[in-house]
Amino acid sequence: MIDILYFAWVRERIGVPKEQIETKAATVMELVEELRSREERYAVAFSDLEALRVAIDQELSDFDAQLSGAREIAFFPPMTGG
Amino acid sequence: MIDILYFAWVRERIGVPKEQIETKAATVMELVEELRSREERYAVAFSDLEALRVAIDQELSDFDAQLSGAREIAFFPPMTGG
Amino acid sequence: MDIRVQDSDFDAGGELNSFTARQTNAGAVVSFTGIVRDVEPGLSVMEIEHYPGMTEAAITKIAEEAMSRWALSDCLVIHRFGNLKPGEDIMMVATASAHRADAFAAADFLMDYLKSRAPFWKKEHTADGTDWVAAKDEDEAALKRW
Amino acid sequence: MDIRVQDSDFDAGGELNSFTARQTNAGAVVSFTGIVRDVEPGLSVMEIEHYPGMTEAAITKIAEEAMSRWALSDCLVIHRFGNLKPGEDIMMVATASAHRADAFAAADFLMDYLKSRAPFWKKEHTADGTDWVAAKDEDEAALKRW
Repeated sequence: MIDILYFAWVRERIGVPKEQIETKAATVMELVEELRSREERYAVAFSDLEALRVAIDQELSDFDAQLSGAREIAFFPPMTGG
Repeated sequence: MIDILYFAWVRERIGVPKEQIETKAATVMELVEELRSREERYAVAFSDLEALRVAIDQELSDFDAQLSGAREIAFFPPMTGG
Repeated sequence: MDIRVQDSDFDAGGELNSFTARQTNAGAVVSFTGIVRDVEPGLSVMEIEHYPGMTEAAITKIAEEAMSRWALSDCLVIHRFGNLKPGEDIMMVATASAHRADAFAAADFLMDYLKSRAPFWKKEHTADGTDWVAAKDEDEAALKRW
Repeated sequence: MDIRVQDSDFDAGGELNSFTARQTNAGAVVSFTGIVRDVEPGLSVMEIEHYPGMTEAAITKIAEEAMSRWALSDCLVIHRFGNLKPGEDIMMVATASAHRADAFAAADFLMDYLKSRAPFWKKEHTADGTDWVAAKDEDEAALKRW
């Protein structure tokens, strides 16, 4: 089981801030493909990966990264702090 | 009559913060030559012009500048504000 | 290093004074305060979402990087989340150093990284509806300076 | 624009807060505070001499230059003269702008110019005697950045 978190408009499009899923995905990209194929709202949220960022266990990462051992994956738009 | 002001170590070497003099000097450089020839303390204070700055009527200027109409000439080392 | 992520307001001047008072022989303190700006047709709320846990870790990492790149004696970061109104302080950073160049560069660096690498997202609420603030290309480009 | 040359102390945090409160829709406020540093073998007094009249004029000119080069809504300069002790605030600048880049650049510019173009001279009093602080080549060189 892995925790998937969504923030900002990604959270709004998917409709939940967090969910737990069972996955065999080896990389972030495989996880994204799996989510996209689930339901339209995921396909919409993940339609443009250029507009998305990913963190693995609370560290910024990228879509090619391995998931091995990760407990928490978060998807969100580019940050706008400060 | 023109007011001559001295600041920091220039003031200390010359021994007064301010004096009034009568001069026919046309430029700052001519004024400096005139002061140098007066007394040893002036010669010492003005021995290295690279280490000095000049202001004419409270505006930074340079040693080649004309004195025409100036009321106040100030000599001092490079500034160390901030 | 003092890092705070909070929904409550803070007193920038009071924080600046206590930060400065904590320093030993610093010659230069630089502070930056970010303030909610009004936008057309009138901002009712600036909502700031963040990623609890990652936010603190990301800011700590950015602050540690600043401490290692410049000769800082200390740095402070306060960043708010929640619903803010125009004119309210969103965040502040402060840096202390023996000399001004380090304090300035480090504060500037902190702001560039907090802007684009700390997990905060801003949403504007106006009479026209709500809008997530888009990240600016110039903010991403600013990171290349460092 | 608020420019003050004074021998009395000032409250940097209080000044920062009132400066920020005076702004209309500024998004970014940057402040710099310069503090007297102790030196070997122990500084008893940092004496700051200035050129009354020219000081105010020179700072005003530098501040006007900053206001015209960057999109500032306001700037503040306070600079003390007289006899100061280690740990006392010598001076501060603050800049306000819609965006952070202008506020940072203008504050940095103000500091570089106040350092080398405003008529102040510092003299250190220690147990070893007194010494006029020499201008640094790096401070003069810093002006070339602008």
